[in-house]
Amino acid sequence: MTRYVMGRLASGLLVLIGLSLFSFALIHVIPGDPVRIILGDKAPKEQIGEMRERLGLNKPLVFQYVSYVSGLARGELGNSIKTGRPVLVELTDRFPATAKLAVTGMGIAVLLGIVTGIIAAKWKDTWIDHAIASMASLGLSLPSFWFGLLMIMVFAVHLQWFPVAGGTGLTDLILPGLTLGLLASTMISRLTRSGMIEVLNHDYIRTARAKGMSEPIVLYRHAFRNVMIPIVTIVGLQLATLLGGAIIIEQVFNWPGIGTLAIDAIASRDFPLIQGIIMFMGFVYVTVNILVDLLYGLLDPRIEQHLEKAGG
Amino acid sequence: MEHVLDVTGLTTQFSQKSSTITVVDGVTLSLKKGEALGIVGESGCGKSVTSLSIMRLLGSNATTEGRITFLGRELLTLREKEMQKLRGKEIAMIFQEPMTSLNPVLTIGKQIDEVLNKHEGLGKDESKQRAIQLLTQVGIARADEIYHEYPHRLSGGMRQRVMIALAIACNPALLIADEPTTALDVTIQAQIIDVLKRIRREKDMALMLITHDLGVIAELCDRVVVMYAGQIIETADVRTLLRVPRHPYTAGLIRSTPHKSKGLKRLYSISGTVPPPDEYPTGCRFAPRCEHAMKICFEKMPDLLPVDERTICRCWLYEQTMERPVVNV
Amino acid sequence: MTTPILEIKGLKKRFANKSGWLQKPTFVHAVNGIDLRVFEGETVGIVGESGCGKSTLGRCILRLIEPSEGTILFEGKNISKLDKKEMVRVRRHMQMVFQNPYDTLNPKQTIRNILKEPLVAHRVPQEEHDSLLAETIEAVGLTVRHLSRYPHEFSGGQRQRIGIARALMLRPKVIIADEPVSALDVSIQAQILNLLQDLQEQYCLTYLFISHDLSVVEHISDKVAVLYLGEMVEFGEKEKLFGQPLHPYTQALLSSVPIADPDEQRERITLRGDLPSPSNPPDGCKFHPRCHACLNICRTEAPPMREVEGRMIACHLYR
Amino acid sequence: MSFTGKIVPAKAASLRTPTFARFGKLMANRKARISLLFIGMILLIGIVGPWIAPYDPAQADYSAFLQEPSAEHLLGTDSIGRDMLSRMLYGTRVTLTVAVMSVGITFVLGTAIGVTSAYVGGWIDNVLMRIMDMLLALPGIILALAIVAVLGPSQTNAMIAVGISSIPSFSRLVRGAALSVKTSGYVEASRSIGSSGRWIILFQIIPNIMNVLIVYTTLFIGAAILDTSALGFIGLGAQPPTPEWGTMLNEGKEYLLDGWWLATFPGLAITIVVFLVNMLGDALRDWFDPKAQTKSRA
Amino acid sequence: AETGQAEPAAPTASKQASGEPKEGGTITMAMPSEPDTLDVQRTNMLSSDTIAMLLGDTLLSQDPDTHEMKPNLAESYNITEDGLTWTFTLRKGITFHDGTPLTAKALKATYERALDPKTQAKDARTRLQPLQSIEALDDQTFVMHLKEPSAPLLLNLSNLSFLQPLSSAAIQKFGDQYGRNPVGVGPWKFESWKPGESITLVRNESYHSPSPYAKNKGPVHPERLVIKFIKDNQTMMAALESGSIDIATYVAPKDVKKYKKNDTYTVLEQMRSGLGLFVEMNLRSKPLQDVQVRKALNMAINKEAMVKAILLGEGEVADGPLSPNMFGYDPAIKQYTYHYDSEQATQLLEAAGWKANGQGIVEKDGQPLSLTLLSSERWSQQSQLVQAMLKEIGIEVKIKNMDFGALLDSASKGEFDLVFMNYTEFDPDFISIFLHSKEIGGMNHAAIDNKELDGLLDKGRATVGKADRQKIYEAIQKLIVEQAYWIPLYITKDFQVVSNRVQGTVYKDVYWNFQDSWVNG
Ligand SMILES: Nc1ncnc2c1ncn2[C@@H]1O[C@H](COP(=O)(O)OP(=O)(O)OP(=O)(O)O)[C@@H](O)[C@H]1O
Ligand SMILES: Nc1ncnc2c1ncn2[C@@H]1O[C@H](COP(=O)(O)OP(=O)(O)OP(=O)(O)O)[C@@H](O)[C@H]1O
Ligand SMILES: [Mg+2]
Ligand SMILES: [Mg+2]
Repeated sequence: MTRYVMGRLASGLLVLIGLSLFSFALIHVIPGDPVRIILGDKAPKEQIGEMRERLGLNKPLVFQYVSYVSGLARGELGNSIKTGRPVLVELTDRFPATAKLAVTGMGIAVLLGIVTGIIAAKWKDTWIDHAIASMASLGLSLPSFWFGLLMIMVFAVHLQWFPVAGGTGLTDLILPGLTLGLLASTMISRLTRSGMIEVLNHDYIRTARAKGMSEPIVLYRHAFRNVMIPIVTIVGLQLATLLGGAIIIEQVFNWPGIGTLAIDAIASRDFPLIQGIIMFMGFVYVTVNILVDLLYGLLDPRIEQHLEKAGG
Repeated sequence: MEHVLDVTGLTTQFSQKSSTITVVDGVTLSLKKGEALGIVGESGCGKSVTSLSIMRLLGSNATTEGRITFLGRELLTLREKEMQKLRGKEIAMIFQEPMTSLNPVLTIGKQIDEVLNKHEGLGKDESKQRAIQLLTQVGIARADEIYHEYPHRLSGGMRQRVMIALAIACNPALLIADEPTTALDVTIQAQIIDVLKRIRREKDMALMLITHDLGVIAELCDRVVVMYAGQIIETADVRTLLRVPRHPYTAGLIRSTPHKSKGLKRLYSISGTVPPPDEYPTGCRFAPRCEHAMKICFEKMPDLLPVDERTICRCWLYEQTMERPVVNV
Repeated sequence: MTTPILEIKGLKKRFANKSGWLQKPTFVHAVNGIDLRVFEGETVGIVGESGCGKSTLGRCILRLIEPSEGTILFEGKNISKLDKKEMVRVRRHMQMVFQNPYDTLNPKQTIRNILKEPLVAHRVPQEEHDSLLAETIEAVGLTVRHLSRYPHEFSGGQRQRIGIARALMLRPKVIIADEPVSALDVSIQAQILNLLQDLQEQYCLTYLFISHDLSVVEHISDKVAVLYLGEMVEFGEKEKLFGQPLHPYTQALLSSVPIADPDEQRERITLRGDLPSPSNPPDGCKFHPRCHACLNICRTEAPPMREVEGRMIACHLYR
Repeated sequence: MSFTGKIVPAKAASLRTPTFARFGKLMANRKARISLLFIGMILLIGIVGPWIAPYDPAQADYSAFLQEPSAEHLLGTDSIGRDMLSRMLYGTRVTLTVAVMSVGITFVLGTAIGVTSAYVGGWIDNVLMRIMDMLLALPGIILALAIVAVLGPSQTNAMIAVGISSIPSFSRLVRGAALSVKTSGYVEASRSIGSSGRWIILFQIIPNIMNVLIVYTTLFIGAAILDTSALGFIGLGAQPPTPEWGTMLNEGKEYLLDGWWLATFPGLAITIVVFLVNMLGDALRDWFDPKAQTKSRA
Repeated sequence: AETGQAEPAAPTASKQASGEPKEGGTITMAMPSEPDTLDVQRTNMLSSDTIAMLLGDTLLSQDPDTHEMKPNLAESYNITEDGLTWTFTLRKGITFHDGTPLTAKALKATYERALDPKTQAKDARTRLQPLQSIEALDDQTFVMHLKEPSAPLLLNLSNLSFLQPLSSAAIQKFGDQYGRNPVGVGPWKFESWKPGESITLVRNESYHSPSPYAKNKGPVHPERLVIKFIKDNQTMMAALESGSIDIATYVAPKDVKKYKKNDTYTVLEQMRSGLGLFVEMNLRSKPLQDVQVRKALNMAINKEAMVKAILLGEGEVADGPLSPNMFGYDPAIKQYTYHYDSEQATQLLEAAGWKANGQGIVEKDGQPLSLTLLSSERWSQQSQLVQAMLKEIGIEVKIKNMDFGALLDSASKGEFDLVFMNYTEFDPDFISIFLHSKEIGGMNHAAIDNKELDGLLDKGRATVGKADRQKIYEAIQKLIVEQAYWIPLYITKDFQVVSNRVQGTVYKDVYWNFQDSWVNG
């Protein structure tokens, strides 16, 4: 088990190293001069050269990469070009908002997705199943940003139930959280449904019924627990992505999270910040995935087998 | 003797997208208290569907007709709640695939406790005690450890023992075993057969054993039902059936086992294959493969009629005469 | 004495079970030092319980998986070190029939294409294809009409015939049949066994016949090898081995087979416990924890293969 | 006695190929029928759109800015007075082209990577999959953003970005499918015969994962339309005046409060097309469902 | 008039400032972008500038009516005849928010910090370039020695928050973190900053030094000022309508119309100093080296239509490089500038050798006239209009959209034919950055190299005398129009929409003044 965790950590590290290379390479091929952005359109030529020197942008690439990675190893992500603050501070400042949104959204999504999924599976091929399936397909087809805009128009502007892009308080959370939750629930709902239908065909479900177990017990104790594994996988993946910033939704709702930070950083060519965000997203992804793997162990006693599959 | 189970004219159909197929066609059989009845037949002939029909465990696309009387109760008209009370308590069932028949995420203990709790109302500690006792009964050493194990840690043979323990937990009047040993190795199969034999002796329950292995039947059963293409074609006590099979199919089946052809260079073989349910021929369903087929066999379905005092058979060969046919084994 | 068409010496196959790339692998000794000689025209049966390494043995011989140790001689020539190209040439003479008739035919190809594949792979001239196809398909009891169909249009028995036809296309000398009848019903099983015997006569084939069904092996084989946990415990002429099994495991195995005759019941030797895990086998004789005739020496020392009463046996009882 | 078994009069005997046979079944599926019908119509619009459009989609009418839908402009005009209906009609072709081309990129590279990885195995598999892992660790939109940042925003680059950013997940799915085929009996049989690796990939593996490929490709087209429009939404998709729907939606979002029609029509169009494509994907999945094929009795 | 302003930029105030001011309450305003830092010397962002002015104050103030420089934080000031020595006397009794007094030494420290390269000061450093040295004679007296006379600097001391005095004690105390803990002398004190979300200011209870134009001479009335950052303008408008914010800033012309008609909102409107949009023509590009072609392009653009389409009429057509509210603007430019006349444009092209071909594109020596227009997402409408308009005289325009950073980069490297540019500035000297030959490779994207122009620009900067300076800039405008270096397109107006919950708010240039504001209910 510890060996397994070590293995996962090592491969996570590999992903991060890969990402550091990727992000480093990336910013060097992105056109646009960061210095000009820092100094703005009023800066005369000499000042630009001076700044470039100071940021080390004149040094050879290999040198820049090595100094970047050695910084990473010391936990230093450098300073944001734009604000001059440490990238890590920029990230930790924004992370709470992102986490709040991600957790709320996923909470809603999981609840809604699982309930509708089980209902649809239980009443498979009835009108209620079709209704849920249609909603889910619709949800999967909606451009998330458009859906977000519609939510704002309806609930904030016309009905004025919720504030628009106010801050990060509880009431501000409702709309983006709901938007995210509704959209993400569709995937979970479909997965739960198909998972339940599949599991309900398994031999051990027949065994449970043959033992005289009542239908709710068969559904929840015997079937649902076995569906948890794929659901946890997908929820984990989605959560990992969202914790790295729900880019589009954050953008639509002006949510001060990592996602908006990322778009701003790319737009303003804030190289250290872009690198930091990429590394951060990778880090969150890797961490959440390892946690999800460990969670398998709690959900499924056949952990060895699953770990094998996951690690292979 | 008292009948535990009486099945009359059991017909089960599956509705598919565009058609319905009749998979079990007018099966009639009965089981006395303490009796062991074997059901044999080739793959797809409807053995499992018959047993699942009795348990009412088929999906919603199946319709079952006929009468199933279990200890005086009519199962097909029973409410689902009542049926649930019956299953696991008075009729229990073991399945073919021990590897997949236990819930992978629940401990062995939990899966046995569940039954005891539901049907016997046993509390936690009592049921644990009973469960360990049951596990020991089916020959599991270190039962108290196994109690806490998850199924994947157990071998196939162990799992099948657990399944048996589960089935006999409430001393059912009838145990249906659907190919309980098919997936196991011979040495393990022998162990399971021993357990089943012993349990039956101790609990005095009726056993309905489904298998395609005549050897297993010979070891465990009193009476045999042979099914072909959804129908019963022959019923007899086990000795009679194996010695003097009346139906050409039964005879062919017995003759084509290598054991019976010992010393012969070539095995006897029945030509052709079992037709799928939607292509059953009119007339006798075995006629296209039968060496003795006559004209009438292709035109009209023979009835299941007594051939002599010990055998009931569905074959035109015995329609006129009650004489013994010349079918050598 | 003539040279055996196929000879196996000290064949071993270890599988490494790895669950992560940092983890120390655990090893499964699927085949653990097997010696076997097969002569032309013989049928050698391999029996044993599930997981004892029968399939692994078969695959190693064809080098579908690379053996870890040991040599394989085909017609006296060592083929265990041949490179890919040369091995392809050897495969022309050794073919395989598989257990699961539903899985071994590509559902997307016609029977014709399936049967042609070996001809293409071995560059058999185009003009010979049609006659070979026609002859072979008829030899297995089907007709040329069937060539244009797809596998799903056939029953299990028919598919197994096609699988056999495919193995026959190149007119090999040796056929390794891995449980070719296990998935089939009794009546179909008899048809296939008969077919295999007919073909053996017709094409002068040598069979390595793998099965866990003792009565099938008894019926078809000339010689039988009994495997237990990757090792051979007994090997000899069928009549001798079935008539008077010497190794306690063989004895138990034979007595476990249920006999379809209520009056012919025998004394049964019921083995204790389950097959041990191949990744963690017991010391000494691997069979000793389940053996009814276990000696003290069995616990510590693995018995060597000896010739006893005209057969090979690995047991301390026969010293 | 001969061992000739009587041939089961195969049900499908009259059908030439299984694919043909089952196309009928596909059309029996209501989902498939509906989605194919409407997708057909949309494709038709994509083809004839330019001819039936009442106006030039790039022609600004300085006197008719931001007009509500009317008889003259059925879907209104946009902020610089272009006819929305015409733009929508032209946009159909653009949007679909972008989606299909980007999925084309995904399909070709994803299949190549997935199949190679699965069949070759070993360290190549390991390296390829680690790279895919790495790319998966970034949200697709960030990856796409990065690619667009490098290449600059344009329709082609959006296409490339969307295509590349879905390669990791596509190739993983393909690899999974290919792996299960690789361990199947017929691949082993093929190896035992002595067939070459290329033969096995081309004639054994690819045909048998074709159904999976088709289903995934269809579903990825839906996702590609959404991704492209998301890129358009943050201004990095097709560039104006190209009437790509996502770009139009982006332009429309500036007028949410007083030009509802600008965002509504492209938004609806995207939703409908993605919905239909996904529906087709679902139908194809049902159609290809292994359970619908001959029951395997392994 | 010495200032030559066509339209005086009088501060606009909420018109319904009636009733008695109330104490307390919170004003919530939204801005489209978040400051990078509130260390005024290390930023050049408009949002930082705007917020910093609430936290601090300027040395001088400009009379809104006469454009006369008046004292502010400085009690008085004196400039020597040669324009090289400026002496200021500071007001007594002014303290920073941290309690330290505002002294000549503090000011000296402030400006020396800005000039120190280690500070990495941005705009502040650029603006202070003319400084030679600074001297603190006593607590209240402060002398600046200049390298050369500089007209812009004097204006900047009155209208740029970047040059406000800073507390050395606070800078010492917070070090790198000063930008997140700014300390000034202004009416508002910094309270908190939620990154990506908002900045909160509280009133400075000990404030007593407002500009002479304010009625309220003590601390401001409202308790708190919350500045939220909402990038998307539709979201900002939605927030305003739902009552989440009281003030929406930089409202797009298209959105402003309905608030003008609505009684519950006040629209503060102001013409922006500088050009809202102009096109630079790259002189490295062969066809554009011909002044006739440049003139043709100028005439092909229907600026009125653009103002109507893009600004919905809420802006002005630009005739030259300076906006009418800037010092130095020449009203006569209306006469000699180019007007929309596509026929004449076509003739000019023909004269230059560009003849229409079959596809309606003009060509010369078989080469069709096809120009790449570098544009950015924010100008997508504009670029499409320019594209459509130039098409009419047979010029094909290919739009290349990039984000602004990349655009600046490409423009500096000269990788374009046409590029959109804008500027906001109060002093005309600023345009030299686009036009002076020494900025080639920098902001002189078009590679304009005109010795006469260079001379005029240098002279304009060094001339402090108003009338003389005006002449110089009139000459500059004439030259630029004659050479048709730019296509000036339009001048924008800034609109701020204030909910009537907030009364008495003043907005001028880019700065808010809440001295006389109060919150209703
Ligand atoms: N749920 C179902 N829907 C449709 N057809 C079914 C269903 N279950 C079984 N069948 C069909 O009914 C027939 C009889 O099946 P059954 O499982 O009873 O056979 P069996 O005799 O138990 O065979 P085996 O020896 O393979 O277990 C088969 O043709 C099978 O395909
Ligand atoms: N590719 C593999 N990787 C790891 N272990 C394997 C592999 N193939 C087989 N084994 C292990 O090797 C042992 C022998 O397997 P093999 O398939 O040869 O047994 P068998 O005798 O053919 O069994 P069966 O009767 O079930 O087919 C088993 O324990 C199996 O788990
Ligand atoms: Mg069955
Ligand atoms: Mg095997």
